[in-house]
Amino acid sequence: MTRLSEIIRRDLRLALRQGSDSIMVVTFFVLTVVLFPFGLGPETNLLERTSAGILWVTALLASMLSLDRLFLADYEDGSLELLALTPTALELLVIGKVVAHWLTTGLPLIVAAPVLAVLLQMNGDGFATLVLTMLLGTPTLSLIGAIGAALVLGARRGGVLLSLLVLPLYVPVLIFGVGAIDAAVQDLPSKAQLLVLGGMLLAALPLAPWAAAAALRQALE
Amino acid sequence: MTRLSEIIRRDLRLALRQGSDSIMVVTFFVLTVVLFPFGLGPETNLLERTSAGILWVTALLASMLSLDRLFLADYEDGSLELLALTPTALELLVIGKVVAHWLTTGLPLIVAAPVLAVLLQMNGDGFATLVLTMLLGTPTLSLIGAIGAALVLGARRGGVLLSLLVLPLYVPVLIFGVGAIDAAVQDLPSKAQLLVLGGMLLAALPLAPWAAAAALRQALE
Amino acid sequence: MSSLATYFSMGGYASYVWTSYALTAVVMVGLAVSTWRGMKARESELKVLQDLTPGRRGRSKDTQG
Amino acid sequence: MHRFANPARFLRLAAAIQPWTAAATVLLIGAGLYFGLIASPADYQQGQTVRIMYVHVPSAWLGMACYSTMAIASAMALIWKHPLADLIGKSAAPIGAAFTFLCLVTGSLWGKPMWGTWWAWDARLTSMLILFFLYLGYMALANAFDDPTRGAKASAVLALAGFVNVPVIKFSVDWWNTLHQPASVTKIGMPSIDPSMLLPLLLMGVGFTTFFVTVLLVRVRSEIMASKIRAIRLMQIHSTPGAVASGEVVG
Amino acid sequence: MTEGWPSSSFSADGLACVRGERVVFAQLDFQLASGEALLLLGPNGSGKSSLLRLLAGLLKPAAGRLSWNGAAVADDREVHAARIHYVGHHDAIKPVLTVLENLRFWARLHDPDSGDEAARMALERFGLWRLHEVPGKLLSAGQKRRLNLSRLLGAPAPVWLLDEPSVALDKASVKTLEAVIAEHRARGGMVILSTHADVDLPGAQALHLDRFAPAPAAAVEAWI
Amino acid sequence: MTEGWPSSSFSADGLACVRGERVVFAQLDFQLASGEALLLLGPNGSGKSSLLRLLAGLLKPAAGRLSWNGAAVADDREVHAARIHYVGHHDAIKPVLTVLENLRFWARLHDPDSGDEAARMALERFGLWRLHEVPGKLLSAGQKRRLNLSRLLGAPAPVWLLDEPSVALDKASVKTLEAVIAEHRARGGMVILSTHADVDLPGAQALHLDRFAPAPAAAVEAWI
Ligand code: HEM
Ligand SMILES: Nc1ncnc2c1ncn2[C@@H]1O[C@H](COP(=O)(O)OP(=O)(O)OP(=O)(O)O)[C@@H](O)[C@H]1O
Ligand SMILES: Nc1ncnc2c1ncn2[C@@H]1O[C@H](COP(=O)(O)OP(=O)(O)OP(=O)(O)O)[C@@H](O)[C@H]1O
Ligand SMILES: [Mg+2]
Ligand SMILES: [Mg+2]
Repeated sequence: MTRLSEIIRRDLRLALRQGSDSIMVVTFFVLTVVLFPFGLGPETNLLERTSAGILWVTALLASMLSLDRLFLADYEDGSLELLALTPTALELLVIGKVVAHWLTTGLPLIVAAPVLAVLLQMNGDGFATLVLTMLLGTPTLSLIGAIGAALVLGARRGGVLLSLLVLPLYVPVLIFGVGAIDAAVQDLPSKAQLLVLGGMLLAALPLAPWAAAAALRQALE
Repeated sequence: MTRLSEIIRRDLRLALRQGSDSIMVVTFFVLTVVLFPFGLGPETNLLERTSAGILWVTALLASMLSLDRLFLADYEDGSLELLALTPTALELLVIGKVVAHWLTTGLPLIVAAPVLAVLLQMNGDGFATLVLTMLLGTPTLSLIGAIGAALVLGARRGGVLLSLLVLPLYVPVLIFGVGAIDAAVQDLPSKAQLLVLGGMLLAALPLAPWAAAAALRQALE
Repeated sequence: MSSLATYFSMGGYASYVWTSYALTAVVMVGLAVSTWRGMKARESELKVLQDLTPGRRGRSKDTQG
Repeated sequence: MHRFANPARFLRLAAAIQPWTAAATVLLIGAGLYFGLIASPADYQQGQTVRIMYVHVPSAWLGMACYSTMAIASAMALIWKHPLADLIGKSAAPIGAAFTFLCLVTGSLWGKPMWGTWWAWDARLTSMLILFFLYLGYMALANAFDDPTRGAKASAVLALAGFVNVPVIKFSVDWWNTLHQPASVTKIGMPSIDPSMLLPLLLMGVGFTTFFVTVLLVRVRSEIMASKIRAIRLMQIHSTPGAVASGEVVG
Repeated sequence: MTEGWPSSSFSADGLACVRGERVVFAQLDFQLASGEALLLLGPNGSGKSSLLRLLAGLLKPAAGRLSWNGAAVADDREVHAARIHYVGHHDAIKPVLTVLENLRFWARLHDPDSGDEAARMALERFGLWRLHEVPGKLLSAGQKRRLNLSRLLGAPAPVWLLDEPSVALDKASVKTLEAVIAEHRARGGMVILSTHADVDLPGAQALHLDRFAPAPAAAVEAWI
Repeated sequence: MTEGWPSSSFSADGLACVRGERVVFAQLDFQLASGEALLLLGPNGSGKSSLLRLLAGLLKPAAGRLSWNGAAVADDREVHAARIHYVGHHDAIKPVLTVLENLRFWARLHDPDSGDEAARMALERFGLWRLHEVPGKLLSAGQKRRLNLSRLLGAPAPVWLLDEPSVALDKASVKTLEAVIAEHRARGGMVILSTHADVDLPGAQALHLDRFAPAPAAAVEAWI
């Protein structure tokens, strides 16, 4: 456990010193969301109906783009092999890095989302559910993304490849995330969707670190 | 000029041998466009009205992401410093790389766009204009993006932030691109918007290589 | 004659039906041919290489399958 | 590791099976075409377009079957580390992608006359599209590394992760669809299939399967030879007299 | 620092290594006792780095086994990891962390109880203490390498696996390294080291890796 | 190949270099005539690589000036680029291009008229011709380094700037490199070379970079 917290603390410190990772993700999120009114035209009605979808799709992209670098820096400078050689399970390492990553990028996204929802004229009933779905959904995205990030280590053109691998796997989270918000906006119960989102998180929690650790081991061979 | 063609030919050859760059960009484009129906729901009407915006926003993102690596491989393996040490203006080098890049990624995007327009149920009247706007717009995106790509090199993380600052520069292209398609779909003349797009291309042609070359010089210090 | 024409017109849906079949044929035949060609190319390349490599000629039979 | 792989046995087996499957493919598809295009009636509802079914449905079946083959091969590759399993996974992917592509395109070609649209965001269609992307991801990953063994291992992990996801996608997409659009699109599927249509469908289905087996065997053979070629080339590079690895300098 | 390591043995038995589809070496044996050193020699591509990664547990042997005091190493990866220090080609230095922070992280991860005192002494030994507040990005190639080497002293471990540790070091630093290795051996530690340059390791066994390369035909054979 | 270079001089005058807000060296002068060689020595971090990048024009000097036949070099970057060959730590080899394609690209870019014959001779000289159709990704570290060095012969240039060129080379290749350098000097070329190892450069001037480091107080000053 000391080791886990040591890893999380280092990654947080790196993120804070380098300064821009969280800012970058949030900036990407905000800028891309802001592009849509330009693309769709300012009709309130159209924006309102598409707001949940736009927010979730953009959050997905932002999460994916930031995950690109989850293991890459450590892989390139040789830290990853040393981490694999410390008396720690690689699964624990993956969890540590995903936690640090989610704290520095997932959380800021969740904070930014309601503000952007106002911009997109989302119906006020959806706000609470929006935050709730993102709280349940973004950790799942990070976990699934960690598998992809580990798989593409050492590949030519890892970044774009990652999107090809990860986006199809993200689709269920997207569907249920948007589904819950749409239900809430229409005053329907959204509990079922939220439960599914929670279930996916619970399933990913043990499976993703295991798969990512397997992928990391191969990358280090 | 021999040197320019030498650079373009090398980059094309690299792209063809490595095989997957164009495919990946197109795949990102397709995948992201396909995410939207999941986010927005499959209502034909809604999709049809948003299709031009979705296509252009996604093309913007795809272009931005693929440009991210425009100079990176050459920077990392030391080719960039050698290129800077050949008796060639750095501006020429930028132009050569942008041309090769647009041929391998911009063109495939333009080919894929009409197919995706079908998926998004776009009105058939818009197809020709869609292709036309992309023909005029994507080179501008590549040129502007080259500035971001050069900025990325200098300060790894900080540079990513800077490259996001390029996104606002993309907005005019987006607005006029979508504007032209929307006009065409509504049977209005779209000539004015197309002229503006062409004008932006002409303006970017000298300015962007100059700015990108300046950024590259910084990166090599 | 006309019955053949009506047959080929597929009740007015000729373009859809025949395109489907044509495309399927193109993709499947293309896949088969490219697979076979690739295998043959590798077979001959391997043969050349093995003839260059001493002491390996005897085993080349395996690969011919 | 490689010492335990026994491709010689596989190659002998493949050589024995291959002519039969190839012949069966020609016969079955030939018969399927005859019954499908000539000896079967048009559907009372869908008219002549029903003939698209004889290519569309088998393509769909094979598109899914190939992915299962890949997933099983990947599991075997990861558990028993058998190189042949890697090669089978890698060889099956392009075939599966081709069938999935055919299913999508023929479905579209059928959808235009039947539904009046090339594409609808229907559950089944959409999950097929995602399957196609999973194939593309698998192939891209397998070819993304300079070292092919690394590509094989990475893509095996991906195939399994994707396999876990396939039922989830199927289920979630169903769910998503009923939310927004309850049955406004004609539902796929017929209550009962007339025997005159069932026969060509089955013939084509089996024919496509034998086609898959034949092509798969050839591809695996080709992959085995490719790895031998790489091995010999590597050996040549590492034993060139001028090369650094020559042993001119020791210690 | 440490009193000394208990007497142990580290041995390899019929080890074989496959990289990029090629058998790099096969049938490799060695036996190392406390205080001994093993010098890996051989031309480029003969598998020195591969052997070290294999001994570290980063690579799986294609055949053969590694044992520690007679027990197979593969059985408990984490226990083995606690026993070794591996210094490879990469420096694993974070540009934004200071020299001290970089070292302390690795020391803590290796041994959560390791204190700042050990880190200070390690940096002093390698002449880096005056740079301890400098961020990693400002170091030159040789300074980075020395920081990487100071991990060896930051937290104790009986087996040191060093892959060309003298690359980029100036002559004075090479001397320091030799002294550090000698002290480690005197305490009962083991050292396995690959090099192209001349590193002074008194009484070390030499292992010429090119002698374990399979015959060219066998290399192809092994692969099907 | 070339007849010989016209007699020229390359000199530095009061050169200073600042990296990462720190003065690395200052008040550095040298003067090099055709056929001469300059050997850069000094411990890690003394600024050898920095000086070479500065001479190549990749870094701007913080003070002082570089001149060629008395004219300031900074005035015309492209003309200076045509004069030099720089071999740094990176190999600049594209994994998917063949050995010959890799070399030819650089030769053509340096001198659009350079023919295949020069490329072939360069590769032969460094023992790479038999590998000329092999893609770059299959080369070992030493082979990559030799391909990188063969750029020197692929297109002629009077000034060679070599940053630790002997790293990763086996002893026979180091000999080849020494011979190639000697021929280049005999033709009137200049060589500036940094190294920690022993490279034989008869009659070379030695420049100990540590002697140009600013006094500690001044160094602190420059941290601002
Ligand atoms: C792009 C569009 C389409 C796609 C991706 C698609 C996909 C599929 C898939 C995956 C199956 C296999 C289902 C299974 O066996 O479990 C299937 C079967 C079938 N499809 Fe489609 N389809 C498309 C369009 C159509 C159209 C337009 C029709 C006719 C109106 C149609 C009629 C059928 C029929 C009759 C079956 C057989 C159903 C059964 O096995 O019970 N499809 N399709
Ligand atoms: N990541 C890798 N993937 C595939 N093959 C590799 C990899 N790394 C090394 N090899 C191959 O393995 C063989 C042994 O390489 P290794 O790096 O162990 O040699 P070495 O003795 O350390 O050489 P050097 O003196 O250059 O460091 C070489 O033939 C090399 O081509
Ligand atoms: N990119 C950089 N940014 C800032 N400072 C740097 C950078 N690279 C090197 N330095 C600093 O410049 C100084 C000189 O470094 P340089 O790499 O020139 O040394 P060197 O003599 O080549 O050393 P070595 O023998 O280790 O290669 C070092 O003190 C280093 O801290
Ligand atoms: Mg090595
Ligand atoms: Mg240096």
